[in-house]
Amino acid sequence: MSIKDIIAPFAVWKRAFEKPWTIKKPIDDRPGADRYRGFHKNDGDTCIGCGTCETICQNAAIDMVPVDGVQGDGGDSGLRPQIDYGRCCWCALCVDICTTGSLTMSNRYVWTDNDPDVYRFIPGYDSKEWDNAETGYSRPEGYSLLKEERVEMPALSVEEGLKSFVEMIKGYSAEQAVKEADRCVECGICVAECPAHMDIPGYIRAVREGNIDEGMRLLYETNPFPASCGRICTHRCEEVCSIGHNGDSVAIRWLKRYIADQVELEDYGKALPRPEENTGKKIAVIGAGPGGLTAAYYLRMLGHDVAVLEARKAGGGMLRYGIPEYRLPYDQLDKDIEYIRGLGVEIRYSINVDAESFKNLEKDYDALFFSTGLSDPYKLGIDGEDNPRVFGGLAVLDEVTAGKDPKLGKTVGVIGGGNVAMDAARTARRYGAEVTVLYRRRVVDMPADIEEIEEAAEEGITIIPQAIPLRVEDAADGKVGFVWNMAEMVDDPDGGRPRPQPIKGEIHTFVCDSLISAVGQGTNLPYLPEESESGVAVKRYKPVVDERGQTGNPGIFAGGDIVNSRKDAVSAIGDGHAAALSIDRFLMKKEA
Amino acid sequence: MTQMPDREKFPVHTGGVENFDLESGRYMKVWQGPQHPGVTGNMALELVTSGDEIVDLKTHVGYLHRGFEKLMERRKWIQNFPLVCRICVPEPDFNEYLYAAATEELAGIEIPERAVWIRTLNLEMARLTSFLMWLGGQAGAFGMGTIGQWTVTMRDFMLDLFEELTGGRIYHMYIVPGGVRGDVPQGWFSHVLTTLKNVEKVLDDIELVLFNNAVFKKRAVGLGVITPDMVDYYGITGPNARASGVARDIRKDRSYLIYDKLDFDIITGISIGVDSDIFGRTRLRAAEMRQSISLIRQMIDKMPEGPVHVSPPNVLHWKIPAGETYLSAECTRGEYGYYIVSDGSDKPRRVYVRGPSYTHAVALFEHMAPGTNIADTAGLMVSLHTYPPEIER
Amino acid sequence: MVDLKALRAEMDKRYKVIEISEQRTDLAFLECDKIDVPDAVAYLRDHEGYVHLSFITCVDRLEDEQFEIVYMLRNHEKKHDLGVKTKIDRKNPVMDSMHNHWAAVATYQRELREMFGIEFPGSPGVNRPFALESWAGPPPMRRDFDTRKYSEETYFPRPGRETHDPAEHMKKTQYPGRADL
Amino acid sequence: MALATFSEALDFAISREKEAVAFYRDLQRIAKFASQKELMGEFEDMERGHVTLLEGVKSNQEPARLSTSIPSDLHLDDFLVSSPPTEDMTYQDILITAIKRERKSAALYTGLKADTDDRTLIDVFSRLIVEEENHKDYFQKLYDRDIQSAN
Repeated sequence: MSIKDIIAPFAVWKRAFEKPWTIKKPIDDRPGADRYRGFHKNDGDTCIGCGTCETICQNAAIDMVPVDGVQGDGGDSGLRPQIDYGRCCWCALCVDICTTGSLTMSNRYVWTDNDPDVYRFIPGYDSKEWDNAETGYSRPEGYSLLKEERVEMPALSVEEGLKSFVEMIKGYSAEQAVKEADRCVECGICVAECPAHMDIPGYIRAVREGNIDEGMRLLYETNPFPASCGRICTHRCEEVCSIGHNGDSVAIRWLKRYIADQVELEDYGKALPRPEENTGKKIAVIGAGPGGLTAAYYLRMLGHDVAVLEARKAGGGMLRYGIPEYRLPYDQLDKDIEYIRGLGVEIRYSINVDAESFKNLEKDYDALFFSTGLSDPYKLGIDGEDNPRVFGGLAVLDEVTAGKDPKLGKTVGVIGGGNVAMDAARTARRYGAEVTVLYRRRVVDMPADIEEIEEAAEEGITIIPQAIPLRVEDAADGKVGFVWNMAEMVDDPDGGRPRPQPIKGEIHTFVCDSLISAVGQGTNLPYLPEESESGVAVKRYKPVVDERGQTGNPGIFAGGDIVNSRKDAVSAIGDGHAAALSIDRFLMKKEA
Repeated sequence: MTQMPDREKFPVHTGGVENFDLESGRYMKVWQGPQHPGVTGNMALELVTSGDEIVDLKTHVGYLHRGFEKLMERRKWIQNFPLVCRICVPEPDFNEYLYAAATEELAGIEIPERAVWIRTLNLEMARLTSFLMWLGGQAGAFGMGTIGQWTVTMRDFMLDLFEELTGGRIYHMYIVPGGVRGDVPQGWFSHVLTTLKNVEKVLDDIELVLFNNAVFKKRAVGLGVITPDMVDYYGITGPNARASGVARDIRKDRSYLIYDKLDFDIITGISIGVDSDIFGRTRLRAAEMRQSISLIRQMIDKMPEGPVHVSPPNVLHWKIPAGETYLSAECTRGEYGYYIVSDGSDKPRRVYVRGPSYTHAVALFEHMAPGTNIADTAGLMVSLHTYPPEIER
Repeated sequence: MVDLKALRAEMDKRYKVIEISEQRTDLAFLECDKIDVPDAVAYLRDHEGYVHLSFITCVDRLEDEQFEIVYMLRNHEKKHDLGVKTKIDRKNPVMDSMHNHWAAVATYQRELREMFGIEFPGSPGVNRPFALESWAGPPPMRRDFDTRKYSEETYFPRPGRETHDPAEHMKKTQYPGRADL
Repeated sequence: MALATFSEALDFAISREKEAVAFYRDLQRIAKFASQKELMGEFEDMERGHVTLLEGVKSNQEPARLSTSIPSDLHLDDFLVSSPPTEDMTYQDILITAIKRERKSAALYTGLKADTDDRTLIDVFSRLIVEEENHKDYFQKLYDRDIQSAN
């Protein structure tokens, strides 16, 4: 013990003359740090209500609730997260996993109130003073709890692909499929967007868990064309996929294909349920496309006798005659159809139904479902169209399906921007032609699947957008000239698609060996009797049906391209399924 | 409105075993706590005294039992990340690091180098921050509350740094499986260096007034001696062991994280010439604070560039292969460890958290207290640096 | 560095070693017969340098009707951790007390009795509650103790909380016509 | 042809709309399928609506009831060619015919407008041109949506 030990402690007194460290809250403001995890903010316009925040919250502090003024459609559930600050621990896992990045945090941390119930609130909707706070925690760059990149799909190289009609896409391996399935957050946003309302999260889970039989069962619950849809579906589901907001959407279509590819047709029966006890009811289905056969499948599963009448020599409709083999090999389509047929569905080919036989079918069967598709191509409607070097897109594809060389020559022009146009263009390319697609609007406006457009471009197909067709004329050396007018795009005042307007003087001629017109298809519904006779009303060439496909005649149902606006396979499948259940309800007098 | 549990459901507690004849008039039973036996959390000491001398001590925990180990078995791997920091309030980062690192080890994930450096930096800052809090507590336990105010102030400045880096002051939730949550913000390193200077200045002042202090010396010198032969039997780790001259420091012994790239030596009672009493342990911890400051400066100097996170598989379905591991790290109190068992599912099978206070506050303290003066209990307990929340988890 | 083969050979001479496995170069697990554990641990401490006990804990192997008790030992010299494990019958969970080995063992055993219901006859103060004074329920760390169920039965939920599943909600609001089919 | 008065001008316009009503009615007689008849019936009703509108304008001497805003033209009529009506007419054929008819009417009123100096009549013809342009636009939009869906 020294004298220093007595004196030294008095050194603390010097602090009495220093400025205090303390802050006089609330007089002195003390904002949280820039990345402070304070009170939540949610950008309602970005939020899609996927509920992944709720899933990850280990405190169960988040509820998904409907909010006034949020309609919810096109990939938005209409729900928004409500956070209970009595449970929240501000760990921000909800912010980290938010699929759209709508959920963030402000740097505010003081909130006092007498009423404990106010601490349960809907960020972004229950107005708070920190709604517009500029700083606070948001998911840092380069940090992610989800895998944003899709597992690449093995495919033939462009050069190899162009050599033949061998399927381009090879399909995932088990390892790849599981890895891709792992990316799904099971929010279920996609289910509403899928026209068939497939249990997408369910079958993706089955892939992840390696349970292929369960996957098959879930696929067939809503879609008896998994091998086909797994290849050519327009996959609207992927457009709304929550993962797609900040990364690549989950490859839902490829995962569906993966499941179907794992099971041989002979083994389908082991995974799938058998038809129910026979009811003795008979149903006729007109058209063996995806809509008709889907209805047939579910009707058969419910124990009804089904006869399918098909005008062509084989089933599948557009899947067979409109989609080239390199996208959908016939054996895969046959696999889907064969399974349905094998359950006891009778398919009669080469039978043309007219108004007379339609009326007879109505009499002979307990119910009728027609889904005949759009088989008649629309014309270009311009001068010179009857030139022998002008072909219809569908006709070309049809010929190729029949195994014939369409003999298109060295240079081919394709008019149109839909899937038929792309398929025709790529088919022509496979016959060695130089192909140019001319489309009236911009590339972004093309109704074809984006993959089709991209793959067409990769295969060396030139796309000339904003080309308004004017006329077709003969050109030298037996060629044909397509005269078009360059367009500028003008916004539609009514909010429709931007309108192409011709630019004066910008008139060009495209000369080629063959011109393929693929601008759209329709039908006259030639077999449909007058409403007074059949009870089936028509409005602008579409049979009038309710949401479940029922026409004005309670025993007659319709679906597919002739009815819906999307005009794709999966919509027809959705229609067929709904109609089947609704027919069953009608026949069995089941209550809704 | 929160509803209270139905107390009728719980039986009345019917007591432990009494070894002392309280009727004799020679003994008195005193409860110290559960509120504030020191400054670090709720724990009760059941003392039997004779006069002002302690004849028996029983440590009672249970005031902070939150069942974290149980909760973790019922949550997905990622969902435990916000839980673990709460196991030890003053030093959350060790929990975050050990949970993340053990998870990564079982899952076979390699994290980027910069993330490893930032983690190490984070842990050393946590050590410094925690020592600051402890130092105030040690001084306070002997009546020198002013020092407590200084250290709490400095700790707050350290917390400002954590807030800037991690978005949180107490529960940082920053070291996440896969790396760290975000890169260091612009200008943060210079803020750290400024704060370190301030801390050093205060440390100078504290050393002046505490280590040259007749009162402190009178009370702390010779009190609570830990001899080297006690170390293994009582499971003593950290500064408590080092002050007795046992040179063990996991940072050196196992060189986890990037400690093998940093320049430092194990500080022991012998190396700095102090005895293994409260006074000596205090000096040793003050020296370790300066060591942490030096380590932080070294790391800021050499910090490599690069990414700070690799994303694990989708965390919502993340399954970790079956296996088990034990990882430990040198926290301010000694060996902090996580024993994690995975059964291959998306949730841990078992997470056991080893806090150094477990042995220090119960077996060791119960052994050391008898014979001391009741007025010294708090000081003795703080000198063992016990944090009750990590005992009962 | 520890030569696990040599260690195993030494142990095999004395005890029934079921398995020894290496997790890292500085961590291994050694499984023994229950009856051998106290002696094996004492041997490791006195002859193999595992002087430090990091912890004792238990893993509930409910499916196998076993408790797995883990004694984590540390060899400072060789910088090695060794987890000595043994399995005991979950229906009759009794383990020999090792309170004489290290001072803290009694505390660990007290906690294991409280949290898992494992008996350690002879361990001092083993029946005194550790963290759970007044607890009347089953040993809470057992896997068959359902914390959620317990809290739902014991406490009242905060009223006014209701959540919606996005897919189900969309079914009702976005395609009601087909939702009930 | 010179029309002297407001009433004469409207009478002429009404007669043209009536002629259109008759056109679509006659078309339904040759049509083969229910779907064709339905669409023609719809267009017939639409033309009948135009008759009613113009008659109202005439009896109330209220040209202001006619719109003056010209829609932005899709210019489909510039290159579409119509073919004579047949029993197999498709949706596309019927729409092209309708577009062409409205185009013709607008052209007719444009000529009449050029032939007169009467400001009232110029105003009436201008409004009738707009009216016909609107009808044409209506059909063009249908065409663009339903027929040209892939172009």
